[in-house]
Amino acid sequence: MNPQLQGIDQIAGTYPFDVARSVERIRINRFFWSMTRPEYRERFVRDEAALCKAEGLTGEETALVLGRDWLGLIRHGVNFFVLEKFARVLRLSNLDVYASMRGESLDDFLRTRRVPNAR
Amino acid sequence: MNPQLQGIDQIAGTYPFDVARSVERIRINRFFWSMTRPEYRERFVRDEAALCKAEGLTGEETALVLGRDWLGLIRHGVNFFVLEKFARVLRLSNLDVYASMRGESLDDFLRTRRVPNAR
Amino acid sequence: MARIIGGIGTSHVPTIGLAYDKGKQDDPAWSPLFKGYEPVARWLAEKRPDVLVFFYNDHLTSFFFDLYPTFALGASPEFEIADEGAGKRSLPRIKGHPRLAAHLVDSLVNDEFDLAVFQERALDHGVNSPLSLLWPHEPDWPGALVPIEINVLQYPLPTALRCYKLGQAVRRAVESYPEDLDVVIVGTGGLSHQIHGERTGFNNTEWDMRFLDLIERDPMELTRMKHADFVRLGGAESVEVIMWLAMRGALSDGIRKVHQNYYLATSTAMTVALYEEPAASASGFARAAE
Amino acid sequence: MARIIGGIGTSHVPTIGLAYDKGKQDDPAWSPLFKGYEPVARWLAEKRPDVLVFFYNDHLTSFFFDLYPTFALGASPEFEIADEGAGKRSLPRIKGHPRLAAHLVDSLVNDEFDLAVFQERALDHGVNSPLSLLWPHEPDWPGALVPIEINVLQYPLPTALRCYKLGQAVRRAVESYPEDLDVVIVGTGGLSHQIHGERTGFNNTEWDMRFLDLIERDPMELTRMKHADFVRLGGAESVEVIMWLAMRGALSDGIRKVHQNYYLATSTAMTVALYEEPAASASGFARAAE
Ligand SMILES: [Fe+3]
Ligand SMILES: [Fe+3]
Repeated sequence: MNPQLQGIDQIAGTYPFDVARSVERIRINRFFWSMTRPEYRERFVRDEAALCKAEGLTGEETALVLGRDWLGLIRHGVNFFVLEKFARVLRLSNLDVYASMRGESLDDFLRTRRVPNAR
Repeated sequence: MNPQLQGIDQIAGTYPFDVARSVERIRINRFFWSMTRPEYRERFVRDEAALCKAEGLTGEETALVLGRDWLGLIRHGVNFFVLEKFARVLRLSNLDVYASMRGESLDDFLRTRRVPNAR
Repeated sequence: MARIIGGIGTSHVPTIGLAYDKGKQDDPAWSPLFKGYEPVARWLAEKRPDVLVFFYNDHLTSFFFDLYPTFALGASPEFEIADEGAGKRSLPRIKGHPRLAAHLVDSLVNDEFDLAVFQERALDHGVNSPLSLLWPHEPDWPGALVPIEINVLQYPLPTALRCYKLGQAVRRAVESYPEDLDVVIVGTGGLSHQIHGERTGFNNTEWDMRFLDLIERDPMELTRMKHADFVRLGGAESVEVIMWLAMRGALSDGIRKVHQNYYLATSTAMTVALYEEPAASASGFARAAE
Repeated sequence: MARIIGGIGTSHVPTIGLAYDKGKQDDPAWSPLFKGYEPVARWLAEKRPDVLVFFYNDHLTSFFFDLYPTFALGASPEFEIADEGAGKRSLPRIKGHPRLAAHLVDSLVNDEFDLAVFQERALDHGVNSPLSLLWPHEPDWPGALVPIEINVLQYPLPTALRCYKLGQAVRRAVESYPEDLDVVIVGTGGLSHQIHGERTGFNNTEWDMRFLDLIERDPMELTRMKHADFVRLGGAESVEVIMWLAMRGALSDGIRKVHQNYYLATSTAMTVALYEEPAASASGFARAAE
């Protein structure tokens, strides 16, 4: 075990992304990463389910994508920083994604912030 | 200067490939490297000069490619191991390329070897 | 001979670049952020460094897990601005410094740092977000940048101590470069934030203040912390502050903090701090005498 | 606990794989090469290691200068055979060992080796050429392989000493792996050859013999050599023998050389050498008792 991560499992609501996870979930991470390319984004927008299928995502993964289940995707082993690309394609802000992962509406989330109108 | 390379300029007929060369010559090295992909090889075989042009090779570089000037390519800053791909595309063996870099015919080169018929 | 005249620690959240592009400089919700960068931008305009050595991380934009380096140094003469899913920001390409980069790689690899070398990979918000507030860029940037990418996303990350040692090795490398160059070291990331999982939104200003104190006064104390400590104290993504340790390792004991700004608006504690080397005054002198 | 039962040093010239694929095993010009591998293949068949840790270099096949690592470890469950310009050799995919790989990376990065991690990149002749002579592979390979790629193409290369230290760190990492695994370390490359420039065709058997003596008896002497020394003594491309030093660093002082073959036919001195650890006898015993 990585000695630098000792005790990290006691930090609730946190999912460290390591090499083992990366190997296990490289396919779906590459799927989101590819959204850095305009052609790929267009393919996604044109037919979401078809692209998921073409890229070999499982049924469970496709449901997480189509359902915009941000927290579910994180728990499944997707790295936040490829999800950030997905949010851009959907024209959502990071704040939208944060609120969703907390199980809150954007407004409720912003009310917990120091400067709610910095968006 | 890299201390590990001290004295290397006194070894004649040797062209160390370093980061500076790599940066200066990345384009033509990528051109040959891309021959690991069948589609790219086909494009090359179909029209050599057109591919050189599309890839932005200079006139001097294109002449080196079309002229199969192996030694000239090395001196220009191409790494041997991408040239090896080029040799495969041309259906030449490495021994053909070695002979050419020494300025010899294949037979003359093989006569200098311990087991000339190991080919 | 090249020399280091100062260091900058800065957040690199995409929000900074986004707010900049939307022209929110005078929006009351944003002006405390922009105002905080002005003294640093003025210092840079005055000192006119030739090169910024920029410790940053790519956010799975130009690098992917098919080949993920611990440390990677960019050696190209210029770098594109990355498309992170919504097109590119309209900034000029960023000039690299291939000669200095090649020298740094020679020196660092011989010093037993197992660097990867990258070329022609676009720089994402890890660089371009803070850079747009630090340097003017119309029609072009005033100097060159050598990017050093650090893995802060896929565990195992380099330890805080290893990052600090990398910075020390960068100092040795810069100081052995034969040409006259004034160099500023930039460390990016943080401060406290977590942006994944149910713990998203975590911040810790008390810890941030302690970090800002330690990075200046006692970085060795920070090098003894584990990644899990950074995660617990500052939130999961704040572990990227190990890149500030690389910056700090490249600075001397004689630095003086000449500016600091801290602004926590929504999710990330956005900070910029400027540390000046004693050499910088001499630098000002040399420039004045030109 | 995992343990290292031996080490293999071997050339990796594409010619070996090519002659194999053409069925030249009995051709008089080639049989001295193939015969030389048989004792090593028999030893592997007898000892049945679970994993080969393979120090090799990619030859600008699956890696390019857009991101060129000093050290890169492959963590995928399997690896394709590479297309190097003439299609793929018809060999089965090579199985990786993701659990051991992840442990090695954890251990090595914490030990201050700044590894890159790669996934899903095909293995070229640097691995598949010697592997096809070492292990049977119909219908499949008998075990797994963890590839560790080393930069021997774009200077600055890691020093000979750094490679040796990497090997030592790999030994520590293997020995701290909790599962029972028998591991063999393979170092590839060399021996003397130069295959670029007017000096192409250079060989030096006297030096090769001295190298084979030193790698077994006094590797520290080799760690003191500069890359330019290897180039002068063995030809430009023979500098890749620094990968044998990584292998040697992972072995103990108690090794015994049980086989060696040297065959110089046209351009590269093709060699294979087998070093057995004291642990290997115990291994044979354990297997026999199964
Ligand atoms: Fe970041
Ligand atoms: Fe090789």
